[in-house]
Amino acid sequence: MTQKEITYHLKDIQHYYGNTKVLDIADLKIKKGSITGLIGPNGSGKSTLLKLLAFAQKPTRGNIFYKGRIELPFSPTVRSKVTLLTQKPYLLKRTVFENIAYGLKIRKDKKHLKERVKKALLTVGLDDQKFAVRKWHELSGGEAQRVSMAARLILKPEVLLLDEPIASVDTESAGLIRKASLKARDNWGATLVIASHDLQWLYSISDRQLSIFKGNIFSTGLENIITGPFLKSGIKSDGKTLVKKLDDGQIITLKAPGKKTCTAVVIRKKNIAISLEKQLDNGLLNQLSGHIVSMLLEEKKEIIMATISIHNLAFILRLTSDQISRINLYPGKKVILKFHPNDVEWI
Amino acid sequence: MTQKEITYHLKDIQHYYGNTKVLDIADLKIKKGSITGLIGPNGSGKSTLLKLLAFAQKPTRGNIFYKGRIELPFSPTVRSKVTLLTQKPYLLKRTVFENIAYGLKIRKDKKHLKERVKKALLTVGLDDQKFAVRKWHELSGGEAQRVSMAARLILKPEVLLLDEPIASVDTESAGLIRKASLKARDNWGATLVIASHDLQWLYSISDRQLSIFKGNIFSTGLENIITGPFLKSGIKSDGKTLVKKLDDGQIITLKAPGKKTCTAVVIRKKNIAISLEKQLDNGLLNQLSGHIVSMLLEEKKEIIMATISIHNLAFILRLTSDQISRINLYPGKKVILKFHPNDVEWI
Amino acid sequence: AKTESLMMATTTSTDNTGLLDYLIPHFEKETGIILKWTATGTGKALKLGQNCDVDVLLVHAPPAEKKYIASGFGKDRREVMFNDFIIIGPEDDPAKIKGKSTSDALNAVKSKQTAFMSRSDDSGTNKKEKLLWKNAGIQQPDKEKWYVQTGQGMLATINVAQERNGYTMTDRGTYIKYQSTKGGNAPLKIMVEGDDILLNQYSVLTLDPKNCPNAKYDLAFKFSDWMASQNAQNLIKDFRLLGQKLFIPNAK
Amino acid sequence: MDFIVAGFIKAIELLISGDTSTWTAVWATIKVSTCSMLLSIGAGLPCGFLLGYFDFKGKKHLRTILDTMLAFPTVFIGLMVYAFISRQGPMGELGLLFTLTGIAIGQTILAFPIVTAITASTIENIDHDFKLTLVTLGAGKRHIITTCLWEVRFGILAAAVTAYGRVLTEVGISMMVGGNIKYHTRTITTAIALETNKGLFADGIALGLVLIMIAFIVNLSLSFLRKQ
Amino acid sequence: MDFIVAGFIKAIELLISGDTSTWTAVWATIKVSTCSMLLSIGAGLPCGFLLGYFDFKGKKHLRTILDTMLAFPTVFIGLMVYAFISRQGPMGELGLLFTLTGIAIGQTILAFPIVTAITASTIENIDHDFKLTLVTLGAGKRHIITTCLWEVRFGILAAAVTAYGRVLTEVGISMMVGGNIKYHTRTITTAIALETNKGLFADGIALGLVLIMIAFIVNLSLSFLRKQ
Ligand SMILES: Nc1ncnc2c1ncn2[C@@H]1O[C@H](COP(=O)(O)OP(=O)(O)OP(=O)(O)O)[C@@H](O)[C@H]1O
Ligand SMILES: Nc1ncnc2c1ncn2[C@@H]1O[C@H](COP(=O)(O)OP(=O)(O)OP(=O)(O)O)[C@@H](O)[C@H]1O
Ligand SMILES: [Mg+2]
Ligand SMILES: [Mg+2]
Repeated sequence: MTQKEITYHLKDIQHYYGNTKVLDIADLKIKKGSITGLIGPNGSGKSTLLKLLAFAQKPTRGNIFYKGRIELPFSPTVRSKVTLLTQKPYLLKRTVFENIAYGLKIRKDKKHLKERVKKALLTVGLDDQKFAVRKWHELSGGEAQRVSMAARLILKPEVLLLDEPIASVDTESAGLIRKASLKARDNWGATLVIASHDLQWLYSISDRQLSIFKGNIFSTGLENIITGPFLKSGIKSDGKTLVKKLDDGQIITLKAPGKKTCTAVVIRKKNIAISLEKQLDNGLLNQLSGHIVSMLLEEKKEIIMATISIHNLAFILRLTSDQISRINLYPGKKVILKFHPNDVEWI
Repeated sequence: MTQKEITYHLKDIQHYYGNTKVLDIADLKIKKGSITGLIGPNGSGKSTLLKLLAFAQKPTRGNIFYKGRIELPFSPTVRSKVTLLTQKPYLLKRTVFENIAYGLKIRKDKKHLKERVKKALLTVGLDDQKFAVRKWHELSGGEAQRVSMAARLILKPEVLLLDEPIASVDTESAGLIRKASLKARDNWGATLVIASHDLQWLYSISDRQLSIFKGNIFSTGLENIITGPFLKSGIKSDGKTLVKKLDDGQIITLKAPGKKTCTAVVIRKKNIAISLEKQLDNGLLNQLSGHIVSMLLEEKKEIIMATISIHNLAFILRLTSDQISRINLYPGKKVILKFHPNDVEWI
Repeated sequence: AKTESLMMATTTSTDNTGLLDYLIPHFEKETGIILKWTATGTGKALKLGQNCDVDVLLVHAPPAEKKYIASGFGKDRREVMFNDFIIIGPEDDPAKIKGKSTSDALNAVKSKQTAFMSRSDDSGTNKKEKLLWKNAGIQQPDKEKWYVQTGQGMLATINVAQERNGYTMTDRGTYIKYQSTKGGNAPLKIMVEGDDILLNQYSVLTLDPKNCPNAKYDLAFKFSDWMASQNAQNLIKDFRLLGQKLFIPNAK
Repeated sequence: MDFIVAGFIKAIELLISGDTSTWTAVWATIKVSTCSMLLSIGAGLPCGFLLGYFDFKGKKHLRTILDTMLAFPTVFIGLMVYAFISRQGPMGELGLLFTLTGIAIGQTILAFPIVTAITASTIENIDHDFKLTLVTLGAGKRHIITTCLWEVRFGILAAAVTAYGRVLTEVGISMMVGGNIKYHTRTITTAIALETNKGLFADGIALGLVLIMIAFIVNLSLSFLRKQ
Repeated sequence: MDFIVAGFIKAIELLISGDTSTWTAVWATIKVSTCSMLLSIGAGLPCGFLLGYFDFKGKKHLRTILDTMLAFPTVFIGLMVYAFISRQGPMGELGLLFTLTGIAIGQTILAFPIVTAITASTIENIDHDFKLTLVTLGAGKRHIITTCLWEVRFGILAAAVTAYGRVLTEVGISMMVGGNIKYHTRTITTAIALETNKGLFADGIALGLVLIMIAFIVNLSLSFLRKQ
């Protein structure tokens, strides 16, 4: 990758709210024209990261290189090029038209304003005639969300950062937003970073997924994370293993962490096998029984994302259609997940 | 049903914003202890209906009977019994603790306040020690949403209305909110009405689903709705059929509506058949080819909800596991949907 | 017994010079009556009496006082003391009025059109000034450029005169105070003084009980008596402001 | 210019020396301003709430009238109050003329529209979602008022502080209704007017500084209410 | 009481008869108040914005000082301005004493803290999400200021109207700096003070009503800016 092709390079970024560290990223590069999906539970730091990428906040420590240069909030080189759809979109106390046109107006770019606003509204599935004249408060939740999206799309930014763009948006509009995002990349080479809890949607749009957990990033995409409490008494109570007990009696055995400070464990997708029956001589191998809850298609890769519920834990695996049709998997089917206690990473 | 068992009875309700009618419900009953799911695209009137049910607004026309009596906003008989989690939850400018305790405090119910708040926080998966002392703005989007939910749950209301309770909430918490809602019904007989765009989640929790479209309710649950534009030239251009042309060349033929004012058509799930191959002699039968996008388990009924994408239209069918394993359906598989032009209802 | 109290309205000059602060404690000690006063313009003082909001008046506008009694508002007018008015102006005396009689001086001011400040507030002082114009045979100026109507108290008016390099008529007490604030080197000097017409008579008025039955007529009369008493008259004689005598007692 | 410097020195002298007339004026000022602020806040907050929270016909006109009341000259208010409490006025029997109570009444009339107008415009700014949230949590009318007012406490603080500044510095009412009677109804502002009238500018400045000091102390002790 | 009725009648007479002294005072009042309002809004809005928008060390103290400035007595301000522009003062050369310009300067000093304080507390109330939205839409510093101020326009209107009421009704500065010179620097308020002092209470009331009428007309013409 040449420097030109790297839109963002985050180096030793740490961000604190008060004394609490909420983000800790040693090194992260985001390629020009890529669509990156951010996955992580509530409070993991997605919005914080997006705000930093938008140069709306300065990281407590570390530097963000934008196209190879360190940039700071309000820097004119990024100000009109990077735009963020915030998690709680806020509409100015004006009409929908004025809200969408606002960004263009401050850029003094007023050519064909009416038509462009109309087009932007259409892109998010709203009818210009019905909505352009509405006041900011005369909208439903999803409509407001989509107006905010239109206000970002109309700017044709180099970088489009979307924080939960389809929360409270209906399925059809989610499709439209997906299309519009892809178009932004294809038509004017925009770089996108998108945070969402709708994994199917996110997988259907992004080239790469980053998993965030407690401010740390796993660049291999969505991974299965198990949080404590863990107990000491393993099968061999030698101190080298920990166990997690589920309420239904199943037990997960895990290699003990090196450091004491770890509170959660990652089990990578590639280390988990799925089958219909338990193996007999398992040794330490974890064999957890559960059932499939959902199966979603990742459109671009023809891969199916399956969510398996093990009592109250949810595991996500990516399967090919071959794997699925071979053992005839469908939602509701009982399955066994297998992984070795050593194939875990503590964080 | 005796009168006592009917929590809500809406009669000839119409609601207007300015001159626009956004809700039109001739008759709707909601049983005590039931969980009702509201499904509908953005702007269909879900939030408006919930606000009416919460007695936060008076319908422009018509009456709402609560346990058999007409009630109005601020009526003391409903005020402290019905509570609504609004779509954009708002936190008071206080600590999380004060936010959750607020409802109890105004009810002068201050016994064991600390413990109850702690429990409420736990119910939505937040740690009391970490969160109770936080200020309202020191929360991530999903955390704020969950705090709002806790503030409703702690009230143990007779009626719990939830407007998009899991938008921007992570999967694990969505599960917790589901559990808490079910518990509210089971433990103290609460009646719940929930609006959500997450259909799997909604189906996993509700006994009955109401579909709303442009302010009209279909009490048979989620249905497939196709909106215009429609063209006149059917296969037989006799004026008795309309067609919808998809961009990929496929054509949907529909019986023309009786009234001119109709703008959308409902095709009920039960009238749609799924197969792997087209029938040869089809007559007027619509045979649309597409592929399965997702398959989700409705936990309670062991039924699988499949979303099928026909170019840019999404159809939803409910299938049994038998049906699925017989023709080995999985996400990504190409399928044909069949329905007759006469089996449609215009709205 | 309950201590009785009396409410008086008076003009700013008696208050501003400090005369009342000096005199009244003696009155209170001798009679046991508490006297409170509000100092305002003569017009407002008379009005407060007319509305029965006070019990006694100490003012200095003889023609208005007489009219007041004739209208049935006041009763016993007792002259208690006087001081005098002077005309002051800048040291270089642009209208050359120094030492002239009052009428000549005003005519000179008018013909030279040098600035002349007037309080124009219907106070006792202002009424006297109007009398002087009339006496000099000049029609009361109003919109003439050189005639500046300040509508303010005496000291403020002197200040305007100083800033504008003009003349004004003032009572001697205020002038002494003004001088002292300037450290004895005031830009404005006395130009005209000593004319009979410049006498400034102060009188005590009680209110007509017919108009104000609730006013404390008895106490007011006591005050009036006391002001005319030898003791009070001596006190007035001895009152000095910055070492200069200010009021001359003349109760009959 | 010298009198400004002299004024500063004099201000310190006045306070240290415990000059009776200054201290009685200080007390009078504190008493009436406290009293009138309590009254005007007590009346102004609910009125401001009603005006800001609800939408009703004629609301805009009411606001215009209220805004106009902000421009009632103090002397005008003083005259009106005087008309009522003068011995011949309808409330003459109460003997309120030339008393601190009389001044407090006038100052309440002065401060009321300020508190009301600023409160109303602050309440108007309240998020619609906030109102909805309160209702859905089961708040009754009383709770809605108190919670709303608490929610916009910084705005209300601004209203109170502005009104306080107005009350503390007004002369017209104190002069007309109180009569500037030494040791009784003389407040700091009427004392300033008097000293200035006498040409004792330094004394005027000194008393002005004393007043500003009072305001400073009050504001300092209120500042803990401010947003951190 | 009678003088109130008389005052109402007189107010109408004064305006209809075209009494020169009244009309010159009306003009003087309108001129100085307009001028000082423009200046204080021009300076107060940006200052209020800075104070309300940003968090910085010492902000709370700055607010306390500003709140204290709300309690500057007008006579005090008048004396300070007088000290500067009197002939012996440092700016004596400009000849501003006893001019409307001089009054306007003093009134600007009076109105500035009011505009600033209320603007600041309104801006403080702005949603954090709103600020974030502006930044993410690419607004530069200038746009952030103007958009924020426009967003809270109702609050700013309240600030302006309050300050206007203060300026319109103040006497101390006009008296001290303007000198209440008939046909020149006499404003309505100084005229009221004069008439009242003369004991012409009805005239005082009449002039008060004239002033209130001006305020009413101004507020009426501003009311189209109000929330509908
Ligand atoms: N204050 C208002 N004034 C005018 N129209 C409004 C107002 N609020 C909502 N609407 C309109 O009323 C309709 C119903 O709105 P509502 O909020 O009930 O929709 P919803 O089903 O909750 O949508 P969403 O899924 O986006 O939350 C929408 O068409 C919306 O545009
Ligand atoms: N202003 C603040 N002060 C203190 N802590 C904060 C503040 N804002 C966020 N946090 C905390 O920082 C962490 C990261 O928050 P962030 O908003 O980035 O999470 P997120 O991944 O976007 O979560 P969500 O999915 O709920 O939107 C959370 O633990 C949150 O509680
Ligand atoms: Mg977030
Ligand atoms: Mg909604």
